[in-house]
Amino acid sequence: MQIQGSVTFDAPPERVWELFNDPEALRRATPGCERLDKVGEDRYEAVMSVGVAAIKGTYKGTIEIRDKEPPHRYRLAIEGSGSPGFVNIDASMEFVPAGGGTQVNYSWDVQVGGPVAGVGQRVLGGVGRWLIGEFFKKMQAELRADAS
Amino acid sequence: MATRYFGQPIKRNEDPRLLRGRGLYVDDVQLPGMLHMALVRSPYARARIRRIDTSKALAAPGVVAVITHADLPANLQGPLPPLIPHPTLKHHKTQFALAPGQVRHAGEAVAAVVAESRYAAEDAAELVEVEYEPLPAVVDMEKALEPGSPLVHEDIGTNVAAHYTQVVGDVEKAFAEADLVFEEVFRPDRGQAQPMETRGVVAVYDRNLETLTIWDSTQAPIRIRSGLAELYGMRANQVRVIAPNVGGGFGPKIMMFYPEEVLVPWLAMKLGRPVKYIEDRREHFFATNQERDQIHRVQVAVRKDGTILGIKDVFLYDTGAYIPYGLIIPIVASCTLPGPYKIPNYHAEFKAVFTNKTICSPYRGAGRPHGVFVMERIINRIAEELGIDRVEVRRRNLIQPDEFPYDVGLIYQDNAPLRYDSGNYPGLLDKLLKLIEYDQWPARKEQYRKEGRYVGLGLALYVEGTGVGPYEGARVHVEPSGKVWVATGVGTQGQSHQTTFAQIVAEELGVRVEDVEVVTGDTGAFHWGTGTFASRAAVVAGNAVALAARDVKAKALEVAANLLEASVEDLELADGQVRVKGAPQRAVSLGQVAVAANPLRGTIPPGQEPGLEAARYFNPPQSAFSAGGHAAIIEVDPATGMIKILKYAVVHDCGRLINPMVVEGQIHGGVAQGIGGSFYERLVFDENGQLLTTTFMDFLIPTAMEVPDIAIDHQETPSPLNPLGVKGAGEAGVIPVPALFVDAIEDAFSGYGLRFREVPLDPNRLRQALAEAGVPGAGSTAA
Amino acid sequence: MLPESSRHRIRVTVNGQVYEREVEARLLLSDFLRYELGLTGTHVGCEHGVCGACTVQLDGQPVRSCLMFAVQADGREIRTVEGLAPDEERLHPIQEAFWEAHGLQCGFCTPGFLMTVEAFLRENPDPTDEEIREAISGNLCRCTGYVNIIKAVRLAAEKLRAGR
Amino acid sequence: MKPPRFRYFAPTSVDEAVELLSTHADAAKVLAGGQSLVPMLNLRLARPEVLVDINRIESLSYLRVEDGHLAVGALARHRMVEKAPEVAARVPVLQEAVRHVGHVQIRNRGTVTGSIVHADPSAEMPAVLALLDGSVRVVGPSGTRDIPWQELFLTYFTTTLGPDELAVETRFPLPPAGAGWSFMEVARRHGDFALVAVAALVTADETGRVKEARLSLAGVGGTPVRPERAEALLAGQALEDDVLAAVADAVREAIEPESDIHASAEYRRHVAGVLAGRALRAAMERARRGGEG
Repeated sequence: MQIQGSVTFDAPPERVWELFNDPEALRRATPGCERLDKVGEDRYEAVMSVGVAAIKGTYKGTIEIRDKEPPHRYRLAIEGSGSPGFVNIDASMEFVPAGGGTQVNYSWDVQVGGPVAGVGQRVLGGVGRWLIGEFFKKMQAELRADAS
Repeated sequence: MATRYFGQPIKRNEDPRLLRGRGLYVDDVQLPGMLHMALVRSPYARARIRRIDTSKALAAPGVVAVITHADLPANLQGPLPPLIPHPTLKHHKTQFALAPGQVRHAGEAVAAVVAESRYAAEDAAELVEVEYEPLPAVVDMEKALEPGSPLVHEDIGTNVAAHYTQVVGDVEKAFAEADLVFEEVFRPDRGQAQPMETRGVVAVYDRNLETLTIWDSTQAPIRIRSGLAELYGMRANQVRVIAPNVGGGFGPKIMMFYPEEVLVPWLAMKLGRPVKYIEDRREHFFATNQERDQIHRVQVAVRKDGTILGIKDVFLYDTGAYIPYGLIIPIVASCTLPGPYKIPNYHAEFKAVFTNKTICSPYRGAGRPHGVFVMERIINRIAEELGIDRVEVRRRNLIQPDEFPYDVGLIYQDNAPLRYDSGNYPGLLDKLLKLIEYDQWPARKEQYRKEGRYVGLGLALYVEGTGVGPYEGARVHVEPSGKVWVATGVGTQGQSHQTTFAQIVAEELGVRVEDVEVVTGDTGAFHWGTGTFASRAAVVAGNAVALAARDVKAKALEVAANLLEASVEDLELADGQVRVKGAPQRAVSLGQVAVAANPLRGTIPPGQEPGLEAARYFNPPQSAFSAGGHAAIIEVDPATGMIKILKYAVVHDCGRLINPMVVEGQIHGGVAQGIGGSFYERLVFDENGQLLTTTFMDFLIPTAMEVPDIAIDHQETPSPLNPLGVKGAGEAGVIPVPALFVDAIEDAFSGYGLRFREVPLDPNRLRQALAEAGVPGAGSTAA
Repeated sequence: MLPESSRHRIRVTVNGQVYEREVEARLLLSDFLRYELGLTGTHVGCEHGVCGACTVQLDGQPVRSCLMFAVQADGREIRTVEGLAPDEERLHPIQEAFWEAHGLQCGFCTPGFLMTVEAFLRENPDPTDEEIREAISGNLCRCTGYVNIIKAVRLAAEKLRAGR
Repeated sequence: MKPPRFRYFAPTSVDEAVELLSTHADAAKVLAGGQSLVPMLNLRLARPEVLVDINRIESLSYLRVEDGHLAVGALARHRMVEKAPEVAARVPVLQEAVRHVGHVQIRNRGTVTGSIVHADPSAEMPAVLALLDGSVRVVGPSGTRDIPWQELFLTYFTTTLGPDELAVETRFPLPPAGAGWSFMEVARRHGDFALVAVAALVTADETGRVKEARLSLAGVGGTPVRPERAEALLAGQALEDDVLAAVADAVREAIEPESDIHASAEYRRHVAGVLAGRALRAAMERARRGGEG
């Protein structure tokens, strides 16, 4: 499943880059993220409770930031698994100057497996898109909160 | 004149129990102290297992045992035994009871949890921690053949399990001499039988008697019995397998072995308590065998009058992660392709390809729908290219009634020559055209078009190999009560054996059908045989029943001749009696004869066996070939791609009919499954081998709203190969449906140049194709 | 990690007989009928509310017993296939009709159909074929293609009307 | 497929239910008809620690026509709505829509309000709520409030209901007298979730032109959609082909459908336009007959 899009941030790429490398901001912005512990350079262990309505699952896994080219781009490699199945994400994030701000272009390759994939296909795309949208909204809020 | 039973639409003996809810399906077996098994299954299509930690699961409430591959005894650790070998099947890879360090399809069993209830077992299964190392999976069979593709079985260095070619005549010459040559590629996709009852196994071991009793929703209880005895190192008579009522089979319930069939009895022996496993519906989607995905690349050589000179079909068969069942499906597909047509030069070649998906084994039709789909699509292409009516093209290529036995020139799945025993294909076609009112169709279609409606007529013909060997047997036994008890090895999953076999016996012995009790699928009652599959039970077991009944009749006459002081020639069996012809008051009941045949005192003649009983076997020399034609009229809403079947007609020839009501029921059910496989049911895997359809919310079995009324006519060309003259009927209904379905849709839009090469279609695909072809209303600007 | 499951004492009338049992909250009504009461005529086909094999009547109306918990049936009346025939000798007219019309093959889905049809014909004693199709569309059958089931429902309606 | 463990409560009053929900908050789920929740429990995808079964709150089992609304209590089953004469007479589009919900066994158990707060974007009831500009009445620890549909649905299966709030009633404003209606759905099989569903409501003037038209769609995104521009286009128009073509375009612009294995986004977009036209025509036909079926 491919989910692509772009979001504009009201700050220069250097600042947005910083934000997208701040584990605390990432933790707060990630829907359902309960824990995000640094376990190595650009490597984190996470516990996330993700889902919609009653269909929630707790996933444990790792998040790795790869191929860093500050402040232009990096990749996020996310692997999580839990009783509803597993989620593997390979996300490319690009930070492009746009006016005075930054346009973040993202392309997420989301692979879902296990029970939730076999039952939820009807809504996985929409829910995935929504969750990613929520993440970027919250990151924008983080930026604003930081600025004020 | 005695009452006739054979050929009559008689009500079923099995029904009163089933109607009262008193059937015995595996899940109805409840034993004191019974434990329940749940399996931990891989969420990955291909992965190495790094570590399994069962400690938390073992500590969960109600848990009795948690088993991984390492806990299995040596005899259960290796690949499970192959079922049907073939000389060209070089890599006969088979599945494991529990995965040994690597999984090859999503849903493969990794660990087994045994607990006091299924609820507790599922709770604990969630606590088994498995650390996987996911590996790239191969899902698409064409990609599986590319260099550098991930390998399902690394040790063999290829994803090709087998490569097999059969050739009839001189295909190159045919193509050189042809007026018209063309090529097509056809892609039937994957589906599944989905009987309403999932699989289930219950086992109990008696330590004092050292006997193992197993209830199994299998189509082949005797083979399971023999195989398990061998696997566990027991005598065959220490193991009893009972396939009680089986809630639908349709092919996949014959397997040697599903992991659960091996695990449950072993656990029952190991734990000293009865163990039950009932597969749930979600598991069924990826743990029970599937079928149907093939890719056919076919070249055709034709003369300008429409006669076919040669066909070269090269295809891929997706076998999934293992190939226990061998090459039956692709061989049947190759052998079904020629159908009722004369194909003098034919090259049939296939590769069986491993992919990281659930195993394939025969599902009702077992390759036949593929062969028919390819052939009937070819015929339509010829009709279109040459401007000859599609029915006329068929007529010009049909095998004629005086050409039987007709040798197709291939070797069939039973390793015997593919030789049609009897038939009348032009007769079938004529009946079909009459039933669907083909002569009025052009005018009707024009009328529909005037009304702005897109309605098409599709038809398809097929020949079906049925009644394969090697053999079946039956024992017929008359009780002192005069009731007859019949035991045979084939199980029943709804095919009405308790009635049709009873009719055969009733006809021979002159007793009422309801006085004949037929026991099927219990190795404790009869322990020789192979199973119910491939439309064979009525042919192979039915004839064994008839032979045994005839022996009983002969014996009854002999014994009664003594009692009545008459000669055998003067006696007849009727109304439950043996009586003197023309003097019905001189009679003894069959029960009295049975008593006399098994006296407590006195003598019986030397050489005569005790009891009014006989067991016989029937070994058919080769398959018997049924045939049929289906036609349908289908309306399409081009704006939505939704369809409505306005009319459905079937003409069917399965030789002599034992019970027309039962045969028609088999056809109805097959047609419904065919409709499902043509428009509704598709198993969808993503590129990583995840099955996305694991509920009935996404795998769409037709309901009563989607299946039309079905008009049926019969033709009877008795088989000369067996005493009853019967041929099989179990799969007939499903075989031609995909072919006629797309034919009807193409006909509805004739003039737009549509050609469908894939099944199943669905509203989305159909509307897309119509939009691309420029059909009014289908395009994206339409309101 | 897992929460505790509560247990409840329930009193349910099934086919006219009162049963009192203690059940775990999560026990499905289908499993309660089959394993606690031994009424195995109610079959379980999908456990996600699509196939209709587990259809029983709750206070006279067909419902899916796999989508209810036994505890929810406390104080209610359940009717299953075992409660359909009037006695050991006779079948219910709907059962007779299914027999005569060959409306079943493997028999697994049959109890669910019978319970659906019984309620349907009470409400609509003289249905059209289209109404019959709609009424049974919540019950899947993989054997019969429905043709003979529809015939059986028609026949059952006739029998019931004649018996009135 | 057996549900995970949970604690079960069956309150007999709304207050008791709300108290339970306040106590257990996110850990609790309300069980009404259960036709969507129980499958998810059986599949172990939903795993609430507490179930608050409201089926014993008998006071919630009602249908009432009051102050210009059809008020549907939280325990009113689909079947009750399907068969109620007042629904047929006053809100016929709801009756037509409810027949598309599952099958009789589902409708005997499932509730209209439960379906709405379940917020499945392919479901029929939320689309009708949007069509009629309805609302849901909820009771929480701080009292009762009505949530209009626009504020209710957030996205797939997600509403603005608090975890301690109980939906007690759905309020469908009665359509104007003489309005024509239609509910049309394309689903893979009868009774399946809609690939696309369209509800239409039309009032006509004496000349047969549209006075007011409303459209509501399901299956075309995360929430039910009212295509406002399409509705505006219709005012004062006769339903000629060119008008309907423009309306179809406006409908297709207003939605953001997703692709799944049954239909592409493009298919849904296309069919939404097609069904909108068909539903409007059917509704207009009824409007011309003065709102008679």
